[in-house]
Amino acid sequence: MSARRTIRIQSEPFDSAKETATLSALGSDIGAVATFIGYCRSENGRLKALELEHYPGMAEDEIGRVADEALARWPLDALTIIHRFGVMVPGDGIVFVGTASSHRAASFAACDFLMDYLKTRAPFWKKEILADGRVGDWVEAKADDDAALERWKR
Amino acid sequence: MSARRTIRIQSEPFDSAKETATLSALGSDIGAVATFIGYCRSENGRLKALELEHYPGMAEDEIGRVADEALARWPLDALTIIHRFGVMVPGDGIVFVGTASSHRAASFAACDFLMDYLKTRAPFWKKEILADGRVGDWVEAKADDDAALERWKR
Amino acid sequence: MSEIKLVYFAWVRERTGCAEETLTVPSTVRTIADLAQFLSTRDEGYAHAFEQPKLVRAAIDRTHVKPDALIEGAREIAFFPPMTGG
Amino acid sequence: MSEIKLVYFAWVRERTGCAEETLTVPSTVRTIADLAQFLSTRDEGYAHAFEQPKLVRAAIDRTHVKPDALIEGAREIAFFPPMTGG
Repeated sequence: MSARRTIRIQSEPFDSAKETATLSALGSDIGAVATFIGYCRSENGRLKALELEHYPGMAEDEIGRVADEALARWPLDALTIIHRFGVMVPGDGIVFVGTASSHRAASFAACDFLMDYLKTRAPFWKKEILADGRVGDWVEAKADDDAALERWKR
Repeated sequence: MSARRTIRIQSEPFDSAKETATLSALGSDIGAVATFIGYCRSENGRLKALELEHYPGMAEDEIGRVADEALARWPLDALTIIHRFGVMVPGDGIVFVGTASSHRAASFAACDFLMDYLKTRAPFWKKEILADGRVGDWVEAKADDDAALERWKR
Repeated sequence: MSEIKLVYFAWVRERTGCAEETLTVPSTVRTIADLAQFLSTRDEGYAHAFEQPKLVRAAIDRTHVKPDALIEGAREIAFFPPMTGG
Repeated sequence: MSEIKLVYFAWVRERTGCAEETLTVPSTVRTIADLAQFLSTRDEGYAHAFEQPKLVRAAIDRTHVKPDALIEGAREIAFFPPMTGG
């Protein structure tokens, strides 16, 4: 069976429960579903919101390439990647990644890999909206995120 | 804030959507929720069910120790571990592990760690019920599972 | 001589034919390995359960222990195969 | 001389004051690094956008590229800061 590959770039909220259920319901040989949800944080009340800018077209293409890389590396039955753009407030989900496989190790590793790659390769940029409503700075990329990628080099 | 630690050993099904939502709703500084769900598989139709035996009392204690170890290692805001016992049919969830943290790396690593430890230390044993209803063998532990633990040695 | 509660799980339970029992153990039986050896002499079922000592794991008072663990003071000792939960 | 569509994102867009433009580029501009250098001479905003070349990433036709990538044949070139999605 070829893997089910779902990628969505959207401004609307996602329903992580529904997405997880879809992965789980793929068949009687799905043994493992790993998911990750990244949320907008207030940073102890410092932030009112985050505004996510993206590069339409490239976001889909690049996430597609990252998904293909994961499918080539691990025996997955399915993967789902949803990345939102626009304004999010603390508690809103920004990104959902879910993987389904017969095997635990594959689902975990692929989910972790996908998040590391999305962080550093998906063309999205976060801008801070401060608690008082003023527009703050663009979030700076973390050296940690680049370091995390090194783990996947073969 | 001290971490929210939820451990349940039960025969009833769990609602992974509800558990995930509980982790996500902990506060406006939860940045990352990682979850893992392990399901009963049919193994291409070979199995009708799995029967999970457990050691009551020790299951709670041992999973508690594993949870404490995860909380000591990573800055988690919450973790949830649910492990079922009894008869499960293909597609039924057997285990749910969810971790919430400000940071992605902590939530992923803790979730992965918890599953590795549950596999090899939680006192549960799976017996196969074959497609024709006959009682099959006890599932054998995998050398892979012990090898996976080596990753966490410090 | 001391009295200990013994519990068995999975195929160890099936082979011994017993889920739980209270046993008086001679004082020469000092470790988990000694106890397994002692139990294996009880009958054919126990002999079968403990025929490959490396495949049988143990817990004292609900904590995993190694074969050389001393059993003195134990209230409950469990024997079981390698775990397959998760 | 060739005509290329240029797009800018995040603070590169804010500093250039431009989200998208079509530009005729002299044939001496061969690589992404050359193009960034060329753009930085256009005005103060562009100079500011490209003042730290290491902080500006590029894509050709929606694929990440390095500064030494050749721009010949490109239809769309993007400049943006390191990404912060996920």
